[in-house]
Amino acid sequence: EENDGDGSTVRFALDWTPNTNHTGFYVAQEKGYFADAGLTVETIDYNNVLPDTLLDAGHADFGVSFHDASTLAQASGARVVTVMAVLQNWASAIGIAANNTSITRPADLDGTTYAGFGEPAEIPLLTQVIKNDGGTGEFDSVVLGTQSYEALYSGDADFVIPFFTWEGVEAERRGTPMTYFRFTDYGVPSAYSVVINASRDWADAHPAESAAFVQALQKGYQYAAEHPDEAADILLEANPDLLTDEKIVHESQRLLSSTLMMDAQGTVGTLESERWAGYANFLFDNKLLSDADGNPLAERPDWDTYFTNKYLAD
Amino acid sequence: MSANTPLRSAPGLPLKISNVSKSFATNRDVRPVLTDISITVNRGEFVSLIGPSGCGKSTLFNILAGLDRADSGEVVIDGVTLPLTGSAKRFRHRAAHCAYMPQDDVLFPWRTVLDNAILGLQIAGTGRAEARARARDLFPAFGLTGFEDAHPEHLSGGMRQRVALLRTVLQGTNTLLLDEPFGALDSLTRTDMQDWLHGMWRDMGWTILLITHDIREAVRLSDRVIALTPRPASVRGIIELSRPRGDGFEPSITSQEMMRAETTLTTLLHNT
Amino acid sequence: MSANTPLRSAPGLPLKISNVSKSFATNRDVRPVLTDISITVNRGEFVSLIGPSGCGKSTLFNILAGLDRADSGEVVIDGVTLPLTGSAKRFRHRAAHCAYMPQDDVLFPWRTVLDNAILGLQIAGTGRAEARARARDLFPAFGLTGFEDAHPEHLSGGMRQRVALLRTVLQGTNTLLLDEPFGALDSLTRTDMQDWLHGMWRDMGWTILLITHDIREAVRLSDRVIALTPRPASVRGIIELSRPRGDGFEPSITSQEMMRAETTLTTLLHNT
Amino acid sequence: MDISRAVRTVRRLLPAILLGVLLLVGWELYVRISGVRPQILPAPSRVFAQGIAHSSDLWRHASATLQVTLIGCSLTLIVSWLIATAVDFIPWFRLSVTPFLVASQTIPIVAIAPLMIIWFGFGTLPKVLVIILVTFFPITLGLIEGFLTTSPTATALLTSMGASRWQIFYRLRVPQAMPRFFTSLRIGVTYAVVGAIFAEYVGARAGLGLYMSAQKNSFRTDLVLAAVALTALMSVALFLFTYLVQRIVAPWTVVTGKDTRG
Amino acid sequence: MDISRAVRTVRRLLPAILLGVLLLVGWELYVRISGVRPQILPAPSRVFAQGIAHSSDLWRHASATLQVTLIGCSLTLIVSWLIATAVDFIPWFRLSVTPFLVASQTIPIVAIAPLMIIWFGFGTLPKVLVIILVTFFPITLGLIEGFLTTSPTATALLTSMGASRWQIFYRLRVPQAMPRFFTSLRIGVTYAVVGAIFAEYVGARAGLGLYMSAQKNSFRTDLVLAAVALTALMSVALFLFTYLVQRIVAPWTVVTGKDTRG
Ligand SMILES: Nc1ncnc2c1ncn2[C@@H]1O[C@H](COP(=O)(O)OP(=O)(O)OP(=O)(O)O)[C@@H](O)[C@H]1O
Ligand SMILES: Nc1ncnc2c1ncn2[C@@H]1O[C@H](COP(=O)(O)OP(=O)(O)OP(=O)(O)O)[C@@H](O)[C@H]1O
Ligand SMILES: Cc1ncc(C[n+]2csc(CCO)c2C)c(N)n1
Ligand SMILES: [Mg+2]
Ligand SMILES: [Mg+2]
Repeated sequence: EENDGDGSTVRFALDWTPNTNHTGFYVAQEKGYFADAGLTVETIDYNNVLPDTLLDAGHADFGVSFHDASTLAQASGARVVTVMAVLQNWASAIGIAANNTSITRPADLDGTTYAGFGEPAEIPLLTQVIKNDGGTGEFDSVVLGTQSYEALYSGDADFVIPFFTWEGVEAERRGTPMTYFRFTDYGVPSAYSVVINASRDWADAHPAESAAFVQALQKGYQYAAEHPDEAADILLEANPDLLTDEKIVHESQRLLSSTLMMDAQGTVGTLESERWAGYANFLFDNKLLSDADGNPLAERPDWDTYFTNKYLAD
Repeated sequence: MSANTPLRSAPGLPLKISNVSKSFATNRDVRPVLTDISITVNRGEFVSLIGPSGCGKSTLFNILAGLDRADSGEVVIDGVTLPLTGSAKRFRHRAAHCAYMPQDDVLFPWRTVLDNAILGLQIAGTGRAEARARARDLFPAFGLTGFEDAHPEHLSGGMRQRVALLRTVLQGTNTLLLDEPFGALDSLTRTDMQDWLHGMWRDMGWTILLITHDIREAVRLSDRVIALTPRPASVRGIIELSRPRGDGFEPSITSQEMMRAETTLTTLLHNT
Repeated sequence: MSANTPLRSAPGLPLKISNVSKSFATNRDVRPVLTDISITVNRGEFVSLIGPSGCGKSTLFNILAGLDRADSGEVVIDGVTLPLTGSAKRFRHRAAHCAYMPQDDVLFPWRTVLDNAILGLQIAGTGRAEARARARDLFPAFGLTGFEDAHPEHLSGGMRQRVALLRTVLQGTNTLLLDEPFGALDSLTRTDMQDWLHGMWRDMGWTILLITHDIREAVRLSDRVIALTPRPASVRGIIELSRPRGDGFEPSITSQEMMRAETTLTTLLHNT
Repeated sequence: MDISRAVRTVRRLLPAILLGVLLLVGWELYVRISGVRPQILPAPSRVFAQGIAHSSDLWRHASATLQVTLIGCSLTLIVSWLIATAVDFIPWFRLSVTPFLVASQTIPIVAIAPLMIIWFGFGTLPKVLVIILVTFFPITLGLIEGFLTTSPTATALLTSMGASRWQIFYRLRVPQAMPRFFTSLRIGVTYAVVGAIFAEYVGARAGLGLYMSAQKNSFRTDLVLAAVALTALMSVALFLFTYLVQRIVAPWTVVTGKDTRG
Repeated sequence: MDISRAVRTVRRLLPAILLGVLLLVGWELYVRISGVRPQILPAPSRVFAQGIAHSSDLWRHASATLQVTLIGCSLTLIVSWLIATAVDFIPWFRLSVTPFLVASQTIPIVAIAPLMIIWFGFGTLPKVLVIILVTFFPITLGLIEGFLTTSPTATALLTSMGASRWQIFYRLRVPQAMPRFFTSLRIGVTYAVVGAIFAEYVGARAGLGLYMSAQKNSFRTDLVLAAVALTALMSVALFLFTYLVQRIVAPWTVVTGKDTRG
């Protein structure tokens, strides 16, 4: 199972069933950017094992991760590193059912029920938002995974953290729209949301191929940012049995492309210290980071070691 | 009721079987099992039924015990005629005219000896305390004193049979149907149990109909031996044995009359 | 080897058991099972062992068949002395001097009648084809012709016993140890099988040591009956029966001598 | 007497304990020598130490799991007795129920558990339903087959005494079914714990399943394994507990270890 | 003759079929009347229609699952025969192995399956290991107990013939173990499919488990249920297949339906 070839084959692990967070990858694949770089790319479909775990265990070389997941993983000693940002800001937010009139602001969430994925950062993040809005930050929580959304629609739960660019669009199309409270509106630092991670060991062993891969991927995402409808079609064509609602995909991709993918210069993929440190410090200050032995990190790490721009196009 | 109180006893013949026939419907055909069987048992008599394996002996007992119904003929027990028709359920509740003791002792491992003995009484609705008291009275006569609270697995084969017989007797009828009661015992224990049963029968005034495979057992114990044909069973011959026989019932002695009876029966049963 | 070729026959006594004792160590204590047993069986003799249940008869057979070892004493079979010491395994391979037939027939349901019969030959290393040929030769004498390819579940109890005996005989020794071969049969079939076994024994020149619970069986079949005490078994008495007896071995006739022998044995075994 | 019994028990368990120790030592040595990172394969010593360090969390979640398990088992008991009794009284019912019992074992719970949450919310109900789905089959089938072990002779005896169908059931068939029932109950409770973990894994407020899933997401393989070990312990404890119940409810079915050879 | 047998079989299955149809009709009606959304509870007609519409996908994944299942079962068979044989020859080995067999059933696979992926990657190995973990216990235990059903008298008979331990094993103990072996094999293969689904659910390149997980994330409850139904069908097919194998390998253990009462 180890990828001990010459580096021309790259295994890419997805974080979820294909969605618009992956458009750039499928564009790079379909438009031959990987092939042009001399790479064969194998997709590892999502199956309930975190991509970071796969990278760490040597079963994948690159994978989709998240700002918080990547920081947590690296703090705990996982041999991964973030090599590219897919989004430049939060694509997830607190979501409540649009017809829920009793909740008008985060402070109203006190005493209600949150349904989520059981990610470590969820609760502190929500608590922070509620507190910053003047609430106590005390609420009930339950881990339901994908079923969270059904729980929200059925009224079993009061709020969730969806990707408003994906589950949010879906909910709207379904006639059960959500209202959002954006994290950054309530004093949470902005974050990269979706990122691409590499196996440190593989990347160190194959610097050239790593650069070639990341740049091809970056090119794919850049294309997606600039041509949302064409990119959406590529994503749809690549996953005909999983993505059946064209409208959702197009709408979602337009939303991402227009607001979240490009930095101020119109470039896709860049990572910079300040934004990384902003959310990473939030995680550190909330004692969410612990080392390999499970002890809370005593000292603030050097965040610049957590990500690298060196594989990106100049 | 103390140990020696005679059991309920109605006038007339306790058992009269007239022209009983029975067949079973199998998947393929109809299998006749009993054809035109007539047997009469007088009060206090000990009658044995002997016949080849599978000839229909147990089927006849099932009919007498109310577990099954004859196709035709008549069965009168203690003056009551068993119905040939009617729902099996209604029919079943009218049974229990005679007490039936199956081949293997069927003692329940979850009941003590005493509680096994009172099973029939409990089924008939007698309270546990009263049933136990009545059973206790009979323990000495059955040689079971001291074993009231033992569990059946700690008893020897002979003792188990005595408990089973006690249970049968406690049902309160003195007409007993014994289906190969000693089939599972080894020869030596078997002989002992035959002696014991014979003694009890003599003392208690029971009417016994006994199924056996064993010619010698039949001859040793019975007033009359009825030999059956192979399936479908019909009466092949009846041998009456006088009592006292030669030297009376002396278990370990083989008398001339018994020897003759055995020879006759052997011939009857073997030359099919 | 055809059906009537006499089986291998070494000179001298086929079986001599001298002062054999045996006890088993249980969790709590040492349980003596055989004490100082001496038995001699002459060539061509039919000897029965009778004794109460659990007295140690099968243990003695196990020693003879090489399944177990005596604590002391000597066993000589066909001139070979069985060792008292040495590893069980080495010992086992020296066994098979006498052919042993257990109480229940132990026919394998996955083998046809023919293949069941050749089991001992196969174990001894004879090829299947040759073994089958040798077995086939004996089928007529055993009344099994036509049943070669039947499976045991389709045979009657008596037939099964005949297959088991055929299997025993095919082992190639003419000293047979039969442990209650007819215990599982009903009385009528049992008598038939006794007659048949007796006939075969007379015709084939076997030496037979038979365990039985049944006094009558012992008396009908044997030249000599050895009565054992309850556990620990020792020889309580030996009864010699002359042959021809009164009117010869006529199965369904009960002779005076047999009656006397039965009485003696019953007294021996019951007054413990 | 009792000491010698204890000695015998230990002697019987010794090979298993030795093998267990051997495996653990081998695992520990492998981890130490190969230097594999704890996120991938933690040493057993680490699993133990971390398990102790997080024991209060583990206990809290374990007690939630235990509670759900017990509720689920109790309901399964009620339902399976009802169904098995019905089947015993109405023979054709048996023909219609058994295929469904068998089929229920072929349903992948991984796929059904999330649906249960969609259908029944995230309270105790869906978890209990998953447990029932997992334990119902062995227990009900054990009961049905247990009733069927009743000998026809014993039934004939009772019938000849004039017993009603109901009397035959509770005086004969029920006690007769006890050995099978307890065998299947043992299998059932073992699966019940695993089923509860399962249900919690896909959605819960608390429980070892939730804990495992959360620790997995936090790269704490050692704590996942600690929770696995605790789960196994819980199953074994419940397994042994059924022996205790059996000794009380159906003492005659318990082999006393007495020498029955006389 | 054969027709009457078919008629009997159908008559035996009729109550089950009727109950099944009743449940399906009830479900369909409920969905239609309540108007519940298909993401939550799709009607059976929809599950069927969508299953047909996506049948090529389903078959592709099903064949991957089947392949893994068969490999897993084959390996389990090899391993369990080896272990059971060893246990049969070396009695103390039994004491050391049985507790582990029982313990293996108390391990929550949900938690172990992801670890298997971490340890062994995405190949066939982790899936096969999960299947072995699930099926190993019933099959091995069935074999061990099957060997133990051999009557001491039969063993004594062979020993008296001078048979070696090995001859006793293959001429007597192996055929004797067949009925138990096949009973446990039937349980084993049923669990094998579920185990494979399980393993695929947490990591696979193809297979019904992967399919279910992906469809669940896409809110396609109907396709999840179609895959569940296909899984159940596969299990039942394998289950029935063992009867065929049994009829060939051990025909004497198959009740022929002949009237044995004479
Ligand atoms: N319910 C039934 N359906 C079909 N055939 C039956 C049924 N009960 C008994 N038989 C058949 O009736 C015949 C007589 O059975 P029964 O049990 O009365 O014989 P038996 O004389 O008691 O035999 P044994 O001496 O072996 O106890 C047997 O051939 C049996 O196959
Ligand atoms: N391996 C053993 N360990 C301990 N005790 C044993 C062993 N084998 C037999 N015994 C005891 O030895 C005694 C004699 O047993 P054996 O089987 O020889 O009796 P038997 O005369 O053949 O009885 P039956 O007539 O019932 O077949 C019995 O009390 C039995 O409990
Ligand atoms: C489209 C999409 N939806 C949900 C998840 C699941 N998920 C994994 S991490 C996380 C929280 C983000 O910080 C969420 C919701 C996903 N990966 N992709
Ligand atoms: Mg009968
Ligand atoms: Mg014996």
